[in-house]
Amino acid sequence: MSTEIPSTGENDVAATPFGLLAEFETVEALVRAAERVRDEGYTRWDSYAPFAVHGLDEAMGLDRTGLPRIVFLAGLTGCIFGLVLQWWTNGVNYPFVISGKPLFGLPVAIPIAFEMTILFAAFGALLGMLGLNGLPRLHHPLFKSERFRRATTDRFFIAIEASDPIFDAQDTRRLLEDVGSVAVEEVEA
Amino acid sequence: MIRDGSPNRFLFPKWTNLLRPGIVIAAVGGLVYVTVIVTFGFSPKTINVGYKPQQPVPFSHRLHAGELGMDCRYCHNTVERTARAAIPPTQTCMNCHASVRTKSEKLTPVFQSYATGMPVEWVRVHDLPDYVYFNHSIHVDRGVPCVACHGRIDTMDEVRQVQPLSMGWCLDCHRAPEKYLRPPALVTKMDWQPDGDQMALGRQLRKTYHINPSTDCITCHR
Amino acid sequence: MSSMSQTTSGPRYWRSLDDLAQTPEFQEMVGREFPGEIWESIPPATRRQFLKVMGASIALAGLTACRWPAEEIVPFAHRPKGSDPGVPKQYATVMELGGAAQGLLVTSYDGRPIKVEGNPNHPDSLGAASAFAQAAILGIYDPDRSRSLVHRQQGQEFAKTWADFKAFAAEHFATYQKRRGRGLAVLAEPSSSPTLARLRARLLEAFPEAVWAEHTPCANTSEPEGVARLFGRRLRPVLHLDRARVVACFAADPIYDHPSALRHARGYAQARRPEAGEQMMRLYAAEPTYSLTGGIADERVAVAPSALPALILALVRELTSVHGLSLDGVDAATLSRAVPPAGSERFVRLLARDLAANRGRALLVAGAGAAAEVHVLVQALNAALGCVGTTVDYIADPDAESPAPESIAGLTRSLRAGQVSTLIILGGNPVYDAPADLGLAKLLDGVPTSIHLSGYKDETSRRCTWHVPAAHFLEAWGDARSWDGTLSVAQPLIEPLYDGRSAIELVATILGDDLANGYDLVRATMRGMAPAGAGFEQLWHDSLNNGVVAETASEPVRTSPRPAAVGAAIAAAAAPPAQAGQTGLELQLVPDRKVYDGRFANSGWLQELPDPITKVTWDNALLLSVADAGRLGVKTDDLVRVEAAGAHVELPAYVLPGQADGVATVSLGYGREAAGVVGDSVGANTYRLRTTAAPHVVMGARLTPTGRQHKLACTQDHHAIDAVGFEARVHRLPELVRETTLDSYLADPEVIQHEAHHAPLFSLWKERTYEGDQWGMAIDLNSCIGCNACVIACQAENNIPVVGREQVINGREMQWIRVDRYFRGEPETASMSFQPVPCMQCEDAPCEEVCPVAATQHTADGLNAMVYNRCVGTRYCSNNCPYKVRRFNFFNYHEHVSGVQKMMYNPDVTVRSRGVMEKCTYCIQRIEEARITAKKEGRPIRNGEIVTACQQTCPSQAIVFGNLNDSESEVAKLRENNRAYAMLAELNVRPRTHYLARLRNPGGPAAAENKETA
Amino acid sequence: MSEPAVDVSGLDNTWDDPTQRAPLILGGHDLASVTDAIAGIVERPQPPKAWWIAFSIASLGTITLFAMVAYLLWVGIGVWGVMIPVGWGFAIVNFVFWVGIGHAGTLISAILFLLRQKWRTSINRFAEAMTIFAVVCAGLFPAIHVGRAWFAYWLFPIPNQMRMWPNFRSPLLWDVFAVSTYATVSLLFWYMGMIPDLATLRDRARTKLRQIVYGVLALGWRASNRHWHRFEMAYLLLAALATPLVLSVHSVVSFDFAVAILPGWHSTLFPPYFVAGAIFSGFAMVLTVIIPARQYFGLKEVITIRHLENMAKILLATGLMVAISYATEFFMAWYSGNPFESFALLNRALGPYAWAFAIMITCNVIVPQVFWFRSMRRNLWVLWIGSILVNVGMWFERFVIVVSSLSRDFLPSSWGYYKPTAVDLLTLAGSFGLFFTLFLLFLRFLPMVGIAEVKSVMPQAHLDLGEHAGQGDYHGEISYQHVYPYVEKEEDDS
Repeated sequence: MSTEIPSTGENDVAATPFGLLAEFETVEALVRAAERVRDEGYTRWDSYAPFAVHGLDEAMGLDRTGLPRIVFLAGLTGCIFGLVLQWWTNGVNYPFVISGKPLFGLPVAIPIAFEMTILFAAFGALLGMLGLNGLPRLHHPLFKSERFRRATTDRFFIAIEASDPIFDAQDTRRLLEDVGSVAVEEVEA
Repeated sequence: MIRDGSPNRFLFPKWTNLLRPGIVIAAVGGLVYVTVIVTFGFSPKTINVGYKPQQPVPFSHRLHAGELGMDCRYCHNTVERTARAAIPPTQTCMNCHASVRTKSEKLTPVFQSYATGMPVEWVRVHDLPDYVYFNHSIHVDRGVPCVACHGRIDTMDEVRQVQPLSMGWCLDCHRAPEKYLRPPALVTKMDWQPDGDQMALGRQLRKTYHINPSTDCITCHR
Repeated sequence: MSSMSQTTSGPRYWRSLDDLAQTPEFQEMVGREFPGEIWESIPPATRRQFLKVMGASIALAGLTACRWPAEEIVPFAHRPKGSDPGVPKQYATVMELGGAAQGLLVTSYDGRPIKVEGNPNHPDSLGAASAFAQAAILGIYDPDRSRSLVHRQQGQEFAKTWADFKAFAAEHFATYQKRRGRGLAVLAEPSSSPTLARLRARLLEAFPEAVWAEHTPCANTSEPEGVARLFGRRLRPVLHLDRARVVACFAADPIYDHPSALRHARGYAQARRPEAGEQMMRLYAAEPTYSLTGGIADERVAVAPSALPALILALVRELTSVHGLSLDGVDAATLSRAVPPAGSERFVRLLARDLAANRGRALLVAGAGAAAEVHVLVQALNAALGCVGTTVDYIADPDAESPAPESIAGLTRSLRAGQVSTLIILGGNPVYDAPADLGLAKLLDGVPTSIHLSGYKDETSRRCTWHVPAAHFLEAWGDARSWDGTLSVAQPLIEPLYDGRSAIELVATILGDDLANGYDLVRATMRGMAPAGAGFEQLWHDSLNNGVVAETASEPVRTSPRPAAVGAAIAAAAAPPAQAGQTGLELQLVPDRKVYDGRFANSGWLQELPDPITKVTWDNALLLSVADAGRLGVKTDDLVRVEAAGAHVELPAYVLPGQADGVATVSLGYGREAAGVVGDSVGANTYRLRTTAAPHVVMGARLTPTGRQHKLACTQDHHAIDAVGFEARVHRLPELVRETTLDSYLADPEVIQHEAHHAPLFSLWKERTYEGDQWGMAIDLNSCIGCNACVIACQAENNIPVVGREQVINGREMQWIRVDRYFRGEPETASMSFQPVPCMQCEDAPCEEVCPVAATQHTADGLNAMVYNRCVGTRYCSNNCPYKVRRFNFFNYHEHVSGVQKMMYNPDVTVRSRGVMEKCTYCIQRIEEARITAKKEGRPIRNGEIVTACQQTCPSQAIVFGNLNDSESEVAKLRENNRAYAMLAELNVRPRTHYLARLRNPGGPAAAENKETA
Repeated sequence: MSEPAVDVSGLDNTWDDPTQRAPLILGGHDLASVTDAIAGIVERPQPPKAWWIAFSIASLGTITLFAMVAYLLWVGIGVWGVMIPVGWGFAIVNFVFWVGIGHAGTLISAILFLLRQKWRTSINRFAEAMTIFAVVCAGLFPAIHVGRAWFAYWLFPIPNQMRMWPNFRSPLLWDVFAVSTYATVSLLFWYMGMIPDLATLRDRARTKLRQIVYGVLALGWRASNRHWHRFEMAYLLLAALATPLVLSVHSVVSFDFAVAILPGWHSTLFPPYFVAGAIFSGFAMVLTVIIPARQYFGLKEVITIRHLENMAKILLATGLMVAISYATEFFMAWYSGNPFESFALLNRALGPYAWAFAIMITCNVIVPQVFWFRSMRRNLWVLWIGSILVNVGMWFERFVIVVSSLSRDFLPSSWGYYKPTAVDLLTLAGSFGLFFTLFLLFLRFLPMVGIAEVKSVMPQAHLDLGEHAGQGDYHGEISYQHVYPYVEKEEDDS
């Protein structure tokens, strides 16, 4: 988790632009460009594609996400909750004699404990994902770019944020241009 | 699609990014709110406690049970024998009022009833649902004081409900009667206080009288 | 006696409930949960059959959330001495049916009767009560009861008051005084009431030329006649089944259709206890159709009524010739020609053998259906076998000395002759139930003044110029004698709800008596009979308290049969039966086991009570033998047109195993037109087929299938069954309803335990041990006679609703305890088994584990509790109940409330709302009551202190309830009995209710192999 | 971008040439055109007439359903045919049926995902939607079938003044938890999968309203790869969670019967038997719905014959499983030697409900056999009719299990015959109305095919061979793509 790089733009200064946006036409171009940007050592940048491009993660050098840990913990909580709920309500708080059976039996408790595990874990997965991705976030500087609308259809982009420590208006633009982009534009914050 | 110059896209204003914290707060806050409303708003404590209907005769328990110090059982004389602590017949009132306050305006319904034989129509204050079968005699017999359920009647001018009379409330006592038990002889003593520790006394009484109240459903529901 | 004062102020006390039901809030709330209009959208038939009964509690029970409307407490102004509000009291009284009294104890709650039990002090009750008596509670609160006097002039009705009637009576009967009562006639129901007898005497004194006739449709007239012929005087046989070792019934049902039925049932059970160590009684029955007696008989043969004389003759012959019984007046020649009817040879042979072997311990009984000569021979044999004084006593008919009343036939003759100008009808419903050939209805129109005293504005009332409402027997003072002559005083439990008067009060009014109220009348009679001088008040008090007047049972009289009579009877019996119209069948008309002669037609409880034999509710069916049905090509439910005595009726057929060939049986009492909401047009009126000449059996009835159908509402459907189901039933029965023969039982007392074997049972968890009081029940199938008394007792005790014909057809009947009836053997000769099935209170109850809201769970004392107010109605528990003893409120069966009927409810039992499961809990309210009392008195619950409703009323004491952990309790002992078994034990649900296997006592090797069947 | 070596301009992608891999998307689509094809359906101003007709019929059904439910709550359970001994009738039958229908959705989206069955991408969105609507229909019945529906909330462990808790030993309670969990998780899964497509719709939207609505629904998704990275993981995890869940749900449903002691119910066979049946009926329902849908919305190139044929094969396979279950039931009944059990089964086949049993066998065992033949599998009419028949058969399977077992249990005296009432029938019909209403709304307003997912299996989604030869920084999927271009080895029909 520590290595997660929150992709935010909150701390942008109004004067400075958000960053530079480069458009690509093919997966290959995107991946190749990504590798370059990665190798240049940029940290506050991201690439965009209408679908999950295999290999792009490696190309960008992303670490494994901590989502599984969240989900596991959520699931564990659910399981314990399910068991305790059944044990306490039927076994401790108001015990009934039902069909002469013991007040609490593990086999009987399994189905509900299981369902609770799944339920909690599932919420963990969705909310965890949204949380780590900083979603929902309806406003974002990139949405100002008309070009960027095709990011969800058939075009591929790389955006390097101005807030990146080694960002330099000219160098970065040059870099983006010669990694095979079809267009590079500046996106204001 | 986009290529055929469609209008500029709608940009959500920046403040919409407060949506995320907003949702979280709303979710948590809403949960708390509902819980609070349900636990306190709908509980019998809120709904039923304090119910104080208007009675045909402004009979004052404070005066009779309190100042005059009449025993509950003088009027509610069936409480030790039967399930109900019967509302006394007009007769009982007249035992005294034949000679006391015979001119009182307030008592006209009583005098009329006595004369005509038509009953005085009191309004029930402590009204359990009809599927609850509560038996006064056994509780009184085991040393559950009147005050435990009816409160300090001897301080009320008009009787009002002071306990929720909810199932959970009944269970509290059925699970731990020692909190309320006292020597059966003293059940009607409204202001009685144990010399020592109530719990100690209660536990001791439980032992001597073998008081193990049942929490089976059929104890109260049939 | 406090009952009077209590009831006087009573009615005001319970107004509170009604008031509550009238308050707008209540109405509104009821509206919210059970909206009335919706019934418009339900098929009218369904709606019509819903019974409109419920207590205010129900709507409240449905709503826990909101604060219910203000409830008023309405205390007495003057509380009666010794009465605590909310504490039930019991009062002794009697119910008269068919001219004999049945002693009752009636529970009164705050001044309103809510439950009828038997009176242990009464010789003909012994603590039991018949279904009829139990249902009286529903009857008294019936909103259809007549509420006012009616005077009819030129077809117009005018409501009148008693004052009006008094005035009218005063001057009207004054005129008859002058004419010495010429033109005055009274038609009464036969009664054993001394007071009525006294008043009748006085009436005939005041009006010497008046006619006093009596009529009741279902009386056994042939027995008194036969007895009179034999002994030359009016005697009444009192039977002692308990002393008999051999009992033979000829078209008789002594344990059900007899004034002493309850006592007989008790005697039967006592004589059948193998534990008693004595020789077990053997019961023979020869009858045209199944009766309860036939159902429990060891040897039964189906014979047509017309064949009965031949059967008796054959028996007499066998006894005299083979067993050397000497019977004076026997004409050997005639006898030698006697041959037993086809199929009954074995029966006759065995019966004769047993009778001869048990002289002095035998008993023969014939029923109303049997001809007088049969009765003569039956009683003659009783005498010849030396049974008089042991198994049968003859007592003088209590009203033997008073002149015999005119018959209804005689009365109609004088009506036709126009000799009657004023006819007073004291109860009864002759227009409906008089023999059809008399045409009474028409004649009645010709009578200038006719006064009908009746609880309902019934068929007769509608044709009389005056209708006067009768008081229910629980509303009136009176007196009556039991079959053995014991006198009882009937005291009212409540003031007349609808301003009714009793018969004696009416007669007194007519006589212009100044003391025209029942209380004084009865006391006057008692005074007359009381031993002279002091102690009358004491006697009076004791009589009311005990329900019987001490030492009033009639003494047996010494008597001897007249040989001439025997000879005549044999001659008559030998005469070829009058086979009028050889073509048709013999149509047997019998009183119904539920509505009797029709007087109970408006009782929902009785209408919905499954007939013990056919399990049919809400209808009377045409019972046919398998062969006859085949011949006619009809199945059960097919409508058949029955033509007899120049009239015709359409009835649904019911193919009954064990029905005699050539005999069709229908019950009377249905097809009422003026019974009330419940009873109107239920079934078909078979009185139309009845004539004075042939009241019981109509020869040459013609049956023709109509091709149409009428679905019979059976609670146990045994007919539309396929091969698969049939086979399964055949295999299961021997294990479910276990029985064996006495011989094999004596040979191996453990034989019952070996009848079923299953894999060893073990639990996946440690079974809990049950300390303290642990309730259990044992039902002795050897004693059960299947009489249904328990069913009604339970219905009354537990506020069980009536659901109506449609719902029964849908399989939604509500009775908590049912009596399963199975047939075994070939359809022609099938034998019958009864098995009462209440909730088994399983220790590992399968219903409990499946309830998602824990609405049914186990109590500390081992009961399978059902918490109505917790139930959400998933019906899962019922699905998982192997005994299917749970009942569900598919609708709000207490929809429409009549203020009066709310009073009937047992306040100690919740009235269940719609959508709630309900079932037997061993009368938990009684257990709780006893528990609390015991605690207050600081003692354990006594053995036998708690009695369940079904157990209390069971005539043969087949049901035993008690504490299984108390080795002294009878139930604990019975559990150890080697006849005891648990039904479906292999399921390991550990039922708390066990059965004791039935022992059959056949006279010889079974004719046919005992193969189970339906 | 290189074209597949075979001509795919035609619509036949069902050849079985081992050297060639059949493409999953036909008609030579590129990323843009495929987006047009799918998103276009939602964007066109007017749906086809067929949609309107279907919708008006369906919503009529929905109205009937609600009318029936209102009537039921007003009057009482008695308006149904249920009685003693048959305490459960249509309500529970419908419940089990609808839950079963749901399963195919989860199966296609989750299990096939884990099995890397890429052909799922064209149909999984569709199937998931079906799951949710089916569960909605299913969830209705347990709620209304109780006698006092207004107290149905007592089935949930809510603290209350009575201090009462539900009885956790009751299978019915397990049901409550299982089904509600299932509904929730399916909804999450469905929605999450849809987020990128909602973003697509947002970005393509012309009207402000659409932009706002889809914008909000898309939660501001901007196709960032850092997001995709976690998204994929979350999707994988949800799939991994949904798989055991879907198996558990119908197992729990089967416990309602298996845990009871009733002959014909009390059987350890039920869980697998029910799950197989559920998948069977679920796939049948997918076919029933998808065949007309692809027809009318011009998606023949995305949902190809191959997809349909694969489903037909699954139908055949699960059909056989069900058949084996039936056989096993009878065998066990006989083998156990338990007279009650053997009677229950005998009664099922030959008793009063033999007719229902016959329908069940015909539709569930005999009908699927036609799918042994390829020509039949590819004949849309046969497929469609067949799938409908299977649905009928599966409904009757539940009817047979519930009703025939209840109608004749231990004591012959309490046997009875259950007949449904008009209300029963109308309620069943109405539930279909509700199902299709929701479904048609889905087709109208949401992308019925996962656009992003479809793209990911298109040639354009994959790196070209050679260009990165020697660069060792590809592993996993990528490097493996180098070896077999466009050939997903792990994709292997059924």
